[in-house]
Amino acid sequence: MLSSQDFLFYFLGALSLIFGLGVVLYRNPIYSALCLVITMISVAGIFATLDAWFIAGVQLIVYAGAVTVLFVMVLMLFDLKHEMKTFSKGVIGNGVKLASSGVLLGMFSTYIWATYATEPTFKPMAAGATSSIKATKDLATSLFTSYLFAFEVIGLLLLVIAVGAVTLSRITGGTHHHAD
Amino acid sequence: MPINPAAWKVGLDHYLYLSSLLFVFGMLGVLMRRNVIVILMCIELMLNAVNISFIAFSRYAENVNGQVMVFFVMTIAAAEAAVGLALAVTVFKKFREVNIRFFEHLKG
Amino acid sequence: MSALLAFLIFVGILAAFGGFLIVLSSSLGPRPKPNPAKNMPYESGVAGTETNESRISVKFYLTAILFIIFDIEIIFMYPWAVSFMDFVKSGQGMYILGAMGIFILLFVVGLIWEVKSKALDWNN
Amino acid sequence: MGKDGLEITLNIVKMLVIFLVMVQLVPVLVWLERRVSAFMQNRFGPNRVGPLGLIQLLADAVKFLFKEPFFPEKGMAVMYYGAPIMALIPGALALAAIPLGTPFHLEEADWNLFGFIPLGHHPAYDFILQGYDFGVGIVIVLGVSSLGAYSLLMAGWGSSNKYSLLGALRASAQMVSYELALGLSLVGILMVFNTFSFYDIVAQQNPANPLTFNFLGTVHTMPWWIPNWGIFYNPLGALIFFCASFAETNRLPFDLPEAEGELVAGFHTEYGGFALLMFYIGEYGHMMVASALMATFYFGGYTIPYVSNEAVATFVSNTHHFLGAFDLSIHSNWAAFVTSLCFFVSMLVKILFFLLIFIWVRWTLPRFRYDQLMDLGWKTMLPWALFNTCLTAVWLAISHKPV
Repeated sequence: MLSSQDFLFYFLGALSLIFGLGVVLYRNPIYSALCLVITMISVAGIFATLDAWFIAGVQLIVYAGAVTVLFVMVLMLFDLKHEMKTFSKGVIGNGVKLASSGVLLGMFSTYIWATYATEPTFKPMAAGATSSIKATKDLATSLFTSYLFAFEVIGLLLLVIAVGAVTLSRITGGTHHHAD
Repeated sequence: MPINPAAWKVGLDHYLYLSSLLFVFGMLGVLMRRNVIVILMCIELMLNAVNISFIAFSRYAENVNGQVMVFFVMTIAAAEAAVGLALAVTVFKKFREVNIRFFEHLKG
Repeated sequence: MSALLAFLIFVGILAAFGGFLIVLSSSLGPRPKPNPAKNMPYESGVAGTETNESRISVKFYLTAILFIIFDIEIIFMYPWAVSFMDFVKSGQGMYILGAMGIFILLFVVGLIWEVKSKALDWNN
Repeated sequence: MGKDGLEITLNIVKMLVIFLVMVQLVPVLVWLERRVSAFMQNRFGPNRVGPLGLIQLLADAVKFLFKEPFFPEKGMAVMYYGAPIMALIPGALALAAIPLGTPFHLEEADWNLFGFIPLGHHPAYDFILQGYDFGVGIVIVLGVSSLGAYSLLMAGWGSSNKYSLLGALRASAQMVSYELALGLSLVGILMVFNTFSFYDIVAQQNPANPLTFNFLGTVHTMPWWIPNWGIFYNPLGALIFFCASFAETNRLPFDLPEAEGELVAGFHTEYGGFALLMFYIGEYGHMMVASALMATFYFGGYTIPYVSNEAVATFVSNTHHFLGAFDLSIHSNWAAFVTSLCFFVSMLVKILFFLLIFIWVRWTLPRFRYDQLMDLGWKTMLPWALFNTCLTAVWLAISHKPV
């Protein structure tokens, strides 16, 4: 029968797909931002079913708690009550887009079906709280030993973004920008 | 389709199907929508789909590299969203309209 | 796995209870015929026209952007904090301090630049 | 009952109990706040309705229920009604993740209610005094409490009123920027305790061993009367954490966005009736989470200050034998149950102590101006938290020689 782990996966997967579709289809961007919040939370739940507890917490903090708040705030600043032209025009263009994404999805699923359908399922992890702390410590040690260079570059990237975002928001337009 | 109970047991391929479906939804959103902010949200959706498959493989191969990679993907996604929205706000201030069509005025 | 199950059960209970309260409170209570004066948004003076020119300053979303950037730098400090003593005990104290020192240096440079560029000043 | 069946039913029962305790504790807190503030301004506070005014809150709740249901003209229904529900969820979820006592073990036995109603057989089960035990508790608690900003934004946007929108933006900008200081102040204490799980953190603050400081290799043990608490390892972090948690819950002196005088009650201007009460429940939920975290990290969690955990267990088992004479305790797990009850009481006392400080500060400090408030968050708290982290790191790296 459906064990509790399978039920969790199907429930959270269905939730993230439905609200993922909601992000794309809602005309009013505020509602698609709220659907994005629910998708992020259900994806954090999916990480939890995969025993990646620390990454689920980080996903909640970074995505659900910071990035999507920025989206909602910016949407509020724009005060867009509704959108008339939400989807791109042209039947042929949209048709080509839909067909190409269908082909892509077909390629994905045949590849997955071909290689992984007969594979054994996940080896059960040492359940309980202790394993998740050991997993977090493994993550930490490998982050600072094998991925140290990437870690420092990420710090640099964040510095560049901090400076860039502020100067970008101060530009009043025009090629020869004069101090506002 | 015959529902054999064995197929319902969640394995690596179920996570990959979910991830590819979510990825295609995000891609469709990027292709079809005209509002810049919704396009940025759909890019976040695609990055989340990639994260799911990263974690699924990391859990399947029992090593932690996938999780470290997800850590970095999250940073890149957040940085991209921050700069993308800063751009969208500057365009909105100038054209009072947030539509992908106005972004070609940015070219030099 | 039961922890996640308990978490979802609790979210369900909370949402159900919240919804029940909202429905209950909006069904009870007097229901006078709607008069336009009361439905106007609660503001002193003339109810302004729609916010055509979004006077809401750019400061809010700038704070949100800076929050994301510094939040990620703090999230990177959590695995460092948890594995710090293991590194120190295994003799790599200076190594881990150096690694994080560069990262914190970039954090501080970013913060100083933000403060100096008056991006966070709210009084103008 | 199968293991799964028992677990799910016990989970549901535990969740309901935690939720009802939280929702019932909020009126008591509101009553406490009105009485304490009255006492500080040497007046009486509610004492008409029921003994000492305790039923006052029930009367208020019923009155709020019967208020006229109001919906603003151009308001968005989903967000207007979703905001109070979203205000409830983060506080309760975070509170259920914090352990309030030691887990106790139920042996395999036949349950019978009051001794004669057979409830069926139950397998051995570890009952934990907390909603759910994620290994990395603190990260999930921070993640969930960062969802609190959405209820403000939805309330502000849903009621389509310029001032409530501005209030919502200001409240979420403040809440967001103090989350930084909150997260950074915890890094110091996590370094000292070297783990994320609440149980290990509280175990390391076990009063059995005295407070030991390790400075440049020489270990100094403090006198016995200083309890082995986290605040002595990281006092600056504790101070910043506590101040930031004030801002996180929009409490005075950081409650400018929803202050009456400033923006016409900020983001919940258009709300009346029970929705307004739900915002207060959310606020008190966040307050409880902040005081529970403060107690767990810096004040020894559910350990009783000068009594080591083992001493409590032995004391209870001695009296348990004595009680056994009166055949009160049939099962050995009564002893385990009573010990975890003692720990639960000690944790409750600590949480109540911090709630009292929340209430006490509210009626003493004046309100910050908005730019002072944001400057404090970005330009003083964040650098000080960073300094605290670096100081702890250097101190630990120097003093702990490789073993």
